[in-house]
Amino acid sequence: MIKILYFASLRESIGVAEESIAMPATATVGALVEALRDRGGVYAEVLAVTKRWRVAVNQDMAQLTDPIKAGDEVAIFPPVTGG
Amino acid sequence: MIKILYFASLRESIGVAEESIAMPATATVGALVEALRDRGGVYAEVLAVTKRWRVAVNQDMAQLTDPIKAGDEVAIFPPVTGG
Amino acid sequence: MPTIRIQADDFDLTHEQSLIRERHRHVGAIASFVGVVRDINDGQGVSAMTLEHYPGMTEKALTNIVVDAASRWNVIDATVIHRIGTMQPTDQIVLVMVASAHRGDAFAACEFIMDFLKTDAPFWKKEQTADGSRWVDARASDESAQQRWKPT
Amino acid sequence: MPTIRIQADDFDLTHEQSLIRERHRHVGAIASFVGVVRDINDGQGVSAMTLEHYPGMTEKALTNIVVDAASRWNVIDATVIHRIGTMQPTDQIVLVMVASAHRGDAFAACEFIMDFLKTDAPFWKKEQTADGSRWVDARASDESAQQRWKPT
Repeated sequence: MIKILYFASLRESIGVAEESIAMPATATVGALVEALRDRGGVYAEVLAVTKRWRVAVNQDMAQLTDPIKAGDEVAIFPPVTGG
Repeated sequence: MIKILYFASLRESIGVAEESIAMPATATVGALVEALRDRGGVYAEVLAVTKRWRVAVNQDMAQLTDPIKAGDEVAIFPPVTGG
Repeated sequence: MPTIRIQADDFDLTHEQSLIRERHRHVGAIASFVGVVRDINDGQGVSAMTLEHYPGMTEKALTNIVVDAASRWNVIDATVIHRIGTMQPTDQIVLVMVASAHRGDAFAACEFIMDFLKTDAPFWKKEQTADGSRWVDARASDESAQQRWKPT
Repeated sequence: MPTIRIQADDFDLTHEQSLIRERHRHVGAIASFVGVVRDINDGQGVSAMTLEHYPGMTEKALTNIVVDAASRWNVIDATVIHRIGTMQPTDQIVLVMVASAHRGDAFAACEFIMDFLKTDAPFWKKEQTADGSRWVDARASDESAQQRWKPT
Protein backbone atom coordinates (compact mmCIF):
# COMPACT_ATOMS: atom_id res chain seq x y z
CA MET A 1 0.00 0.00 0.00
CA ILE A 2 1.03 3.59 -0.62
CA LYS A 3 0.11 6.30 1.85
CA ILE A 4 -1.17 9.50 0.23
CA LEU A 5 -1.29 12.85 2.03
CA TYR A 6 -3.13 15.93 0.77
CA PHE A 7 -2.39 19.46 1.93
CA ALA A 8 -3.91 22.93 1.85
CA SER A 9 -6.48 23.59 -0.91
CA LEU A 10 -6.17 20.01 -2.22
CA ARG A 11 -6.96 18.58 1.20
CA GLU A 12 -9.97 20.88 1.50
CA SER A 13 -11.28 20.09 -2.00
CA ILE A 14 -10.86 16.34 -1.72
CA GLY A 15 -12.14 16.35 1.84
CA VAL A 16 -9.61 13.90 3.26
CA ALA A 17 -6.11 14.52 4.59
CA GLU A 18 -4.81 10.98 4.16
CA GLU A 19 -5.66 7.71 2.44
CA SER A 20 -3.99 4.47 1.31
CA ILE A 21 -4.01 3.01 -2.16
CA ALA A 22 -2.68 -0.23 -3.64
CA MET A 23 -0.40 0.15 -6.66
CA PRO A 24 1.48 -2.28 -8.94
CA ALA A 25 5.04 -3.04 -7.84
CA THR A 26 6.60 -0.97 -10.63
CA ALA A 27 4.41 2.14 -10.43
CA THR A 28 5.49 5.75 -10.92
CA VAL A 29 4.26 9.03 -9.46
CA GLY A 30 2.53 9.69 -12.78
CA ALA A 31 0.69 6.35 -12.65
CA LEU A 32 -0.52 7.07 -9.13
CA VAL A 33 -1.87 10.48 -10.10
CA GLU A 34 -3.51 8.87 -13.14
CA ALA A 35 -5.19 6.27 -10.90
CA LEU A 36 -6.52 9.00 -8.62
CA ARG A 37 -7.71 11.09 -11.56
CA ASP A 38 -9.57 8.06 -12.97
CA ARG A 39 -11.83 8.17 -9.91
CA GLY A 40 -13.46 11.18 -11.57
CA GLY A 41 -15.33 13.87 -9.62
CA VAL A 42 -13.25 16.13 -7.42
CA TYR A 43 -10.12 14.01 -7.96
CA ALA A 44 -10.27 14.48 -11.73
CA GLU A 45 -10.90 18.16 -11.20
CA VAL A 46 -8.14 19.09 -8.73
CA LEU A 47 -5.55 16.79 -10.32
CA ALA A 48 -6.25 17.90 -13.91
CA VAL A 49 -3.05 18.29 -15.95
CA THR A 50 -3.88 21.96 -16.37
CA LYS A 51 -3.84 22.50 -12.60
CA ARG A 52 -0.66 23.37 -10.72
CA TRP A 53 0.05 20.72 -8.11
CA ARG A 54 3.23 19.20 -6.74
CA VAL A 55 4.14 15.74 -5.53
CA ALA A 56 6.63 14.67 -2.85
CA VAL A 57 7.76 11.09 -2.31
CA ASN A 58 9.03 10.27 1.17
CA GLN A 59 9.24 14.00 1.88
CA ASP A 60 11.35 14.92 -1.15
CA MET A 61 9.96 16.81 -4.13
CA ALA A 62 9.35 14.33 -6.97
CA GLN A 63 8.74 14.19 -10.71
CA LEU A 64 5.97 12.27 -12.52
CA THR A 65 8.55 9.78 -13.80
CA ASP A 66 9.92 8.95 -10.33
CA PRO A 67 9.21 5.38 -9.16
CA ILE A 68 7.10 4.61 -6.08
CA LYS A 69 6.88 1.37 -4.12
CA ALA A 70 4.82 -0.13 -1.31
CA GLY A 71 5.35 1.69 1.97
CA ASP A 72 6.16 5.04 0.32
CA GLU A 73 4.61 8.23 1.61
CA VAL A 74 3.35 10.32 -1.30
CA ALA A 75 2.11 13.86 -0.71
CA ILE A 76 0.16 15.94 -3.21
CA PHE A 77 -0.24 19.65 -2.67
CA PRO A 78 -0.47 23.05 -4.38
CA PRO A 79 2.68 25.12 -4.99
CA VAL A 80 4.04 26.21 -1.61
CA THR A 81 3.43 29.71 -0.26
CA GLY A 82 5.32 29.94 3.02
CA GLY A 83 7.84 32.51 4.17
CA MET B 1 40.33 81.13 8.18
CA ILE B 2 39.67 77.50 7.41
CA LYS B 3 39.11 74.99 10.18
CA ILE B 4 41.00 71.72 9.70
CA LEU B 5 40.12 68.50 11.53
CA TYR B 6 42.28 65.38 11.64
CA PHE B 7 41.00 61.93 12.49
CA ALA B 8 42.28 58.50 13.46
CA SER B 9 45.89 57.70 12.49
CA LEU B 10 46.39 61.17 10.95
CA ARG B 11 45.31 62.87 14.18
CA GLU B 12 47.68 60.66 16.16
CA SER B 13 50.63 61.21 13.80
CA ILE B 14 50.17 64.97 13.55
CA GLY B 15 49.44 65.25 17.24
CA VAL B 16 46.57 67.73 16.97
CA ALA B 17 42.89 67.12 16.33
CA GLU B 18 42.06 70.58 15.03
CA GLU B 19 43.73 73.75 13.78
CA SER B 20 42.94 76.86 11.71
CA ILE B 21 44.80 78.07 8.66
CA ALA B 22 44.51 81.20 6.48
CA MET B 23 44.11 80.55 2.76
CA PRO B 24 43.73 82.77 -0.34
CA ALA B 25 40.13 83.53 -1.32
CA THR B 26 40.22 81.24 -4.36
CA ALA B 27 41.88 78.19 -2.83
CA THR B 28 41.17 74.53 -3.54
CA VAL B 29 41.42 71.40 -1.41
CA GLY B 30 44.61 70.54 -3.31
CA ALA B 31 46.18 73.93 -2.49
CA LEU B 32 45.36 73.48 1.19
CA VAL B 33 46.95 70.03 1.31
CA GLU B 34 49.98 71.46 -0.54
CA ALA B 35 50.29 74.24 2.04
CA LEU B 36 50.19 71.72 4.89
CA ARG B 37 52.70 69.45 3.15
CA ASP B 38 55.06 72.42 2.70
CA ARG B 39 55.40 72.59 6.48
CA GLY B 40 57.59 69.48 6.12
CA GLY B 41 58.13 67.00 8.95
CA VAL B 42 55.18 64.84 9.91
CA TYR B 43 52.82 66.84 7.67
CA ALA B 44 54.90 66.11 4.57
CA GLU B 45 55.09 62.49 5.63
CA VAL B 46 51.44 61.67 6.36
CA LEU B 47 50.09 63.81 3.50
CA ALA B 48 52.53 62.45 0.89
CA VAL B 49 50.85 61.86 -2.49
CA THR B 50 51.70 58.18 -2.15
CA LYS B 51 49.69 57.90 1.09
CA ARG B 52 45.99 57.10 1.09
CA TRP B 53 44.09 59.91 2.77
CA ARG B 54 40.68 61.42 2.18
CA VAL B 55 39.34 64.96 2.48
CA ALA B 56 35.86 66.15 3.39
CA VAL B 57 34.67 69.75 3.02
CA ASN B 58 31.80 70.79 5.26
CA GLN B 59 31.18 67.12 6.03
CA ASP B 60 30.94 65.94 2.42
CA MET B 61 33.61 63.86 0.73
CA ALA B 62 35.65 66.16 -1.54
CA GLN B 63 38.14 66.05 -4.44
CA LEU B 64 41.46 67.90 -4.67
CA THR B 65 39.97 70.24 -7.28
CA ASP B 66 37.01 71.28 -5.10
CA PRO B 67 37.07 74.94 -3.98
CA ILE B 68 37.31 75.96 -0.33
CA LYS B 69 36.52 79.33 1.22
CA ALA B 70 36.85 81.07 4.57
CA GLY B 71 34.68 79.48 7.22
CA ASP B 72 34.77 76.01 5.65
CA GLU B 73 35.38 72.95 7.78
CA VAL B 74 37.92 70.69 6.11
CA ALA B 75 38.61 67.22 7.50
CA ILE B 76 41.55 65.02 6.54
CA PHE B 77 41.54 61.35 7.48
CA PRO B 78 42.57 57.86 6.39
CA PRO B 79 40.17 55.67 4.37
CA VAL B 80 37.24 54.81 6.62
CA THR B 81 36.97 51.43 8.34
CA GLY B 82 33.63 51.39 10.15
CA GLY B 83 30.83 48.87 10.01
CA MET C 1 24.81 22.74 13.18
CA PRO C 2 21.89 24.82 11.89
CA THR C 3 18.89 25.46 14.12
CA ILE C 4 15.62 24.63 12.33
CA ARG C 5 12.37 25.11 14.21
CA ILE C 6 8.70 24.95 13.23
CA GLN C 7 6.55 26.42 15.97
CA ALA C 8 3.26 28.15 16.73
CA ASP C 9 4.94 30.53 19.19
CA ASP C 10 6.48 33.85 18.27
CA PHE C 11 10.28 34.17 18.28
CA ASP C 12 12.69 36.78 19.59
CA LEU C 13 15.29 38.15 17.22
CA THR C 14 17.69 39.33 19.93
CA HIS C 15 17.53 35.99 21.71
CA GLU C 16 18.24 33.97 18.57
CA GLN C 17 21.08 36.26 17.59
CA SER C 18 22.62 36.14 21.08
CA LEU C 19 22.69 32.34 20.96
CA ILE C 20 24.73 32.52 17.76
CA ARG C 21 27.06 35.26 19.05
CA GLU C 22 27.74 33.34 22.28
CA ARG C 23 28.61 30.16 20.40
CA HIS C 24 31.15 31.62 17.96
CA ARG C 25 33.86 34.20 18.51
CA HIS C 26 34.92 34.37 14.83
CA VAL C 27 31.54 35.68 13.63
CA GLY C 28 31.86 39.14 12.07
CA ALA C 29 28.55 39.41 10.24
CA ILE C 30 24.99 38.31 10.93
CA ALA C 31 22.34 38.82 8.25
CA SER C 32 18.72 38.27 9.22
CA PHE C 33 15.43 38.23 7.45
CA VAL C 34 12.02 38.41 9.10
CA GLY C 35 8.84 37.92 7.10
CA VAL C 36 5.87 39.81 8.51
CA VAL C 37 2.09 39.44 8.00
CA ARG C 38 0.95 42.40 5.90
CA ASP C 39 -2.51 43.93 6.38
CA ILE C 40 -3.00 43.88 2.60
CA ASN C 41 -2.35 41.37 -0.21
CA ASP C 42 -3.34 41.52 -3.88
CA GLY C 43 -5.25 44.71 -3.11
CA GLN C 44 -7.46 43.23 -0.41
CA GLY C 45 -7.38 43.78 3.35
CA VAL C 46 -6.11 40.82 5.37
CA SER C 47 -7.33 40.40 8.94
CA ALA C 48 -5.56 37.11 9.72
CA MET C 49 -3.34 34.49 8.13
CA THR C 50 -3.17 30.75 8.85
CA LEU C 51 -0.06 28.74 8.04
CA GLU C 52 -0.36 25.01 7.30
CA HIS C 53 2.67 22.77 6.79
CA TYR C 54 3.74 19.21 6.06
CA PRO C 55 5.35 17.97 9.29
CA GLY C 56 8.61 16.16 8.68
CA MET C 57 9.09 17.35 5.14
CA THR C 58 9.37 20.98 6.24
CA GLU C 59 12.31 20.23 8.54
CA LYS C 60 13.92 18.04 5.88
CA ALA C 61 13.50 20.65 3.13
CA LEU C 62 14.80 23.50 5.32
CA THR C 63 17.82 21.47 6.43
CA ASN C 64 18.66 20.67 2.79
CA ILE C 65 18.42 24.36 1.85
CA VAL C 66 20.71 25.43 4.70
CA VAL C 67 23.22 22.69 3.83
CA ASP C 68 23.20 23.87 0.20
CA ALA C 69 23.84 27.45 1.34
CA ALA C 70 26.70 26.32 3.59
CA SER C 71 28.31 24.55 0.62
CA ARG C 72 28.30 27.77 -1.40
CA TRP C 73 29.27 30.37 1.21
CA ASN C 74 31.05 30.68 4.54
CA VAL C 75 28.26 29.88 7.01
CA ILE C 76 29.42 29.67 10.62
CA ASP C 77 25.91 29.20 11.97
CA ALA C 78 22.33 29.54 10.77
CA THR C 79 18.88 29.63 12.30
CA VAL C 80 15.58 29.14 10.48
CA ILE C 81 12.31 29.47 12.40
CA HIS C 82 8.96 29.23 10.66
CA ARG C 83 5.72 29.76 12.52
CA ILE C 84 2.53 27.79 11.88
CA GLY C 85 -1.07 28.42 12.94
CA THR C 86 -2.95 31.70 12.90
CA MET C 87 -1.27 35.11 12.89
CA GLN C 88 -2.36 38.75 12.63
CA PRO C 89 -0.98 41.64 10.57
CA THR C 90 2.44 42.86 11.87
CA ASP C 91 3.10 39.39 13.38
CA GLN C 92 6.40 37.72 12.53
CA ILE C 93 6.06 34.63 10.28
CA VAL C 94 9.59 33.49 9.52
CA LEU C 95 13.17 34.13 10.58
CA VAL C 96 16.30 33.29 8.59
CA MET C 97 19.55 34.26 10.30
CA VAL C 98 23.02 33.53 8.95
CA ALA C 99 26.32 34.19 10.70
CA SER C 100 29.55 34.39 8.69
CA ALA C 101 33.03 35.80 9.04
CA HIS C 102 32.25 38.55 6.52
CA ARG C 103 29.10 40.26 5.34
CA GLY C 104 29.01 39.21 1.68
CA ASP C 105 28.59 35.56 2.65
CA ALA C 106 26.02 36.31 5.34
CA PHE C 107 23.84 38.36 2.98
CA ALA C 108 24.05 35.91 0.07
CA ALA C 109 23.37 32.80 2.16
CA CYS C 110 20.48 34.47 3.99
CA GLU C 111 18.79 35.55 0.76
CA PHE C 112 19.46 32.17 -0.86
CA ILE C 113 17.82 30.34 2.05
CA MET C 114 14.80 32.66 1.95
CA ASP C 115 14.41 32.26 -1.82
CA PHE C 116 14.47 28.45 -1.63
CA LEU C 117 12.25 28.38 1.45
CA LYS C 118 9.66 30.24 -0.64
CA THR C 119 9.68 27.62 -3.44
CA ASP C 120 10.72 24.36 -1.76
CA ALA C 121 9.51 24.29 1.86
CA PRO C 122 5.99 22.85 2.22
CA PHE C 123 4.06 25.68 3.87
CA TRP C 124 0.74 27.10 2.69
CA LYS C 125 -0.90 30.38 3.63
CA LYS C 126 -4.63 30.98 3.95
CA GLU C 127 -5.74 34.57 4.33
CA GLN C 128 -8.81 35.85 6.13
CA THR C 129 -10.36 38.79 4.25
CA ALA C 130 -13.69 40.63 4.38
CA ASP C 131 -14.93 38.17 1.68
CA GLY C 132 -13.99 35.11 3.72
CA SER C 133 -10.86 32.99 3.62
CA ARG C 134 -8.72 32.19 0.56
CA TRP C 135 -5.58 30.18 -0.09
CA VAL C 136 -2.71 32.37 -1.22
CA ASP C 137 -1.50 31.71 -4.77
CA ALA C 138 2.16 30.98 -5.42
CA ARG C 139 3.93 33.89 -7.09
CA ALA C 140 5.86 33.60 -10.35
CA SER C 141 8.30 36.14 -8.87
CA ASP C 142 9.26 33.63 -6.17
CA GLU C 143 10.06 31.06 -8.83
CA SER C 144 12.28 33.52 -10.71
CA ALA C 145 13.99 34.67 -7.49
CA GLN C 146 14.98 31.06 -6.85
CA GLN C 147 16.08 30.43 -10.44
CA ARG C 148 18.69 33.17 -10.39
CA TRP C 149 20.85 31.14 -7.95
CA LYS C 150 21.33 28.40 -10.56
CA PRO C 151 24.97 28.06 -11.63
CA THR C 152 25.39 29.58 -15.10
CA MET D 1 11.86 58.87 8.18
CA PRO D 2 14.98 56.79 8.75
CA THR D 3 16.38 56.36 12.25
CA ILE D 4 20.12 57.13 12.37
CA ARG D 5 21.90 56.85 15.68
CA ILE D 6 25.55 57.02 16.76
CA GLN D 7 25.94 55.78 20.30
CA ALA D 8 28.32 54.17 22.78
CA ASP D 9 25.55 51.95 24.17
CA ASP D 10 24.66 48.55 22.83
CA PHE D 11 21.41 48.15 20.88
CA ASP D 12 18.62 45.60 20.93
CA LEU D 13 17.60 44.01 17.64
CA THR D 14 14.12 42.97 18.79
CA HIS D 15 13.40 46.44 20.16
CA GLU D 16 14.47 48.21 16.96
CA GLN D 17 12.51 45.79 14.82
CA SER D 18 9.38 46.13 16.98
CA LEU D 19 9.45 49.91 16.57
CA ILE D 20 9.36 49.46 12.81
CA ARG D 21 6.66 46.79 12.87
CA GLU D 22 4.43 48.90 15.14
CA ARG D 23 4.72 51.93 12.87
CA HIS D 24 3.80 50.26 9.57
CA ARG D 25 1.15 47.68 8.79
CA HIS D 26 2.17 47.22 5.13
CA VAL D 27 5.64 45.89 5.95
CA GLY D 28 6.10 42.32 4.72
CA ALA D 29 9.89 41.99 4.88
CA ILE D 30 12.59 43.19 7.26
CA ALA D 31 16.23 42.56 6.40
CA SER D 32 18.82 43.25 9.07
CA PHE D 33 22.56 43.23 9.26
CA VAL D 34 24.61 43.23 12.46
CA GLY D 35 28.38 43.66 12.39
CA VAL D 36 30.14 41.92 15.26
CA VAL D 37 33.64 42.34 16.76
CA ARG D 38 35.66 39.25 15.78
CA ASP D 39 38.33 37.84 18.08
CA ILE D 40 40.71 37.62 15.13
CA ASN D 41 41.66 39.92 12.21
CA ASP D 42 44.40 39.53 9.62
CA GLY D 43 45.59 36.45 11.46
CA GLN D 44 46.09 38.15 14.82
CA GLY D 45 44.06 37.87 18.02
CA VAL D 46 41.99 40.94 18.87
CA SER D 47 41.17 41.64 22.52
CA ALA D 48 39.32 44.94 22.03
CA MET D 49 38.29 47.39 19.34
CA THR D 50 37.85 51.16 19.60
CA LEU D 51 35.66 53.05 17.16
CA GLU D 52 36.37 56.71 16.41
CA HIS D 53 34.09 58.84 14.24
CA TYR D 54 33.63 62.32 12.81
CA PRO D 55 30.61 63.75 14.65
CA GLY D 56 28.18 65.46 12.33
CA MET D 57 29.56 64.01 9.13
CA THR D 58 28.69 60.46 10.18
CA GLU D 59 25.00 61.31 10.57
CA LYS D 60 25.04 63.27 7.31
CA ALA D 61 26.78 60.49 5.36
CA LEU D 62 24.48 57.78 6.74
CA THR D 63 21.37 59.82 5.98
CA ASN D 64 22.55 60.32 2.39
CA ILE D 65 23.19 56.61 1.97
CA VAL D 66 19.72 55.69 3.27
CA VAL D 67 18.09 58.32 1.04
CA ASP D 68 19.97 56.88 -1.96
CA ALA D 69 18.77 53.38 -1.07
CA ALA D 70 15.18 54.61 -0.73
CA SER D 71 15.38 56.15 -4.21
CA ARG D 72 16.38 52.78 -5.70
CA TRP D 73 14.15 50.33 -3.78
CA ASN D 74 10.89 50.25 -1.87
CA VAL D 75 12.00 51.26 1.63
CA ILE D 76 9.13 51.71 4.09
CA ASP D 77 11.44 52.35 7.03
CA ALA D 78 15.12 51.99 7.89
CA THR D 79 17.26 52.07 11.00
CA VAL D 80 21.02 52.50 11.14
CA ILE D 81 22.81 52.39 14.49
CA HIS D 82 26.59 52.56 14.74
CA ARG D 83 28.38 52.24 18.05
CA ILE D 84 31.48 54.21 19.01
CA GLY D 85 33.98 53.74 21.82
CA THR D 86 35.54 50.49 23.00
CA MET D 87 34.05 47.06 22.36
CA GLN D 88 35.05 43.44 22.97
CA PRO D 89 34.88 40.37 20.71
CA THR D 90 31.27 39.20 20.11
CA ASP D 91 29.97 42.74 20.82
CA GLN D 92 27.63 44.28 18.26
CA ILE D 93 29.15 47.21 16.30
CA VAL D 94 26.56 48.21 13.73
CA LEU D 95 22.94 47.59 12.81
CA VAL D 96 21.33 48.22 9.44
CA MET D 97 17.64 47.30 9.28
CA VAL D 98 15.40 47.87 6.26
CA ALA D 99 11.64 47.27 6.09
CA SER D 100 9.93 46.87 2.71
CA ALA D 101 6.75 45.43 1.29
CA HIS D 102 8.68 42.52 -0.26
CA ARG D 103 11.95 40.79 0.49
CA GLY D 104 13.95 41.59 -2.65
CA ASP D 105 13.87 45.30 -1.85
CA ALA D 106 14.66 44.79 1.83
CA PHE D 107 17.71 42.62 1.09
CA ALA D 108 19.09 44.86 -1.66
CA ALA D 109 18.63 48.11 0.26
CA CYS D 110 20.13 46.63 3.44
CA GLU D 111 23.23 45.37 1.64
CA PHE D 112 23.57 48.61 -0.33
CA ILE D 113 23.49 50.67 2.88
CA MET D 114 26.08 48.42 4.53
CA ASP D 115 28.38 48.56 1.49
CA PHE D 116 28.30 52.36 1.34
CA LEU D 117 28.60 52.70 5.11
CA LYS D 118 31.87 50.76 4.80
CA THR D 119 33.35 53.16 2.23
CA ASP D 120 31.65 56.52 2.89
CA ALA D 121 30.80 56.86 6.59
CA PRO D 122 33.65 58.38 8.64
CA PHE D 123 34.38 55.71 11.24
CA TRP D 124 37.79 54.28 12.06
CA LYS D 125 38.65 51.13 13.95
CA LYS D 126 41.64 50.63 16.20
CA GLU D 127 42.34 47.10 17.36
CA GLN D 128 43.99 46.00 20.56
CA THR D 129 46.24 42.97 19.98
CA ALA D 130 49.00 41.22 21.93
CA ASP D 131 51.49 43.51 20.08
CA GLY D 132 49.69 46.68 21.16
CA SER D 133 47.12 48.73 19.29
CA ARG D 134 46.88 49.25 15.53
CA TRP D 135 44.59 51.15 13.20
CA VAL D 136 42.67 48.83 10.91
CA ASP D 137 43.50 49.21 7.20
CA ALA D 138 40.71 49.82 4.70
CA ARG D 139 40.02 46.76 2.55
CA ALA D 140 40.05 46.79 -1.24
CA SER D 141 37.15 44.31 -1.07
CA ASP D 142 34.98 46.98 0.55
CA GLU D 143 35.72 49.34 -2.32
CA SER D 144 34.75 46.71 -4.90
CA ALA D 145 31.60 45.76 -2.96
CA GLN D 146 30.50 49.37 -3.17
CA GLN D 147 31.43 49.75 -6.85
CA ARG D 148 29.12 46.93 -7.99
CA TRP D 149 26.05 49.09 -7.17
CA LYS D 150 27.03 51.62 -9.84
CA PRO D 151 24.50 51.78 -12.68
CA THR D 152 25.95 50.01 -15.73
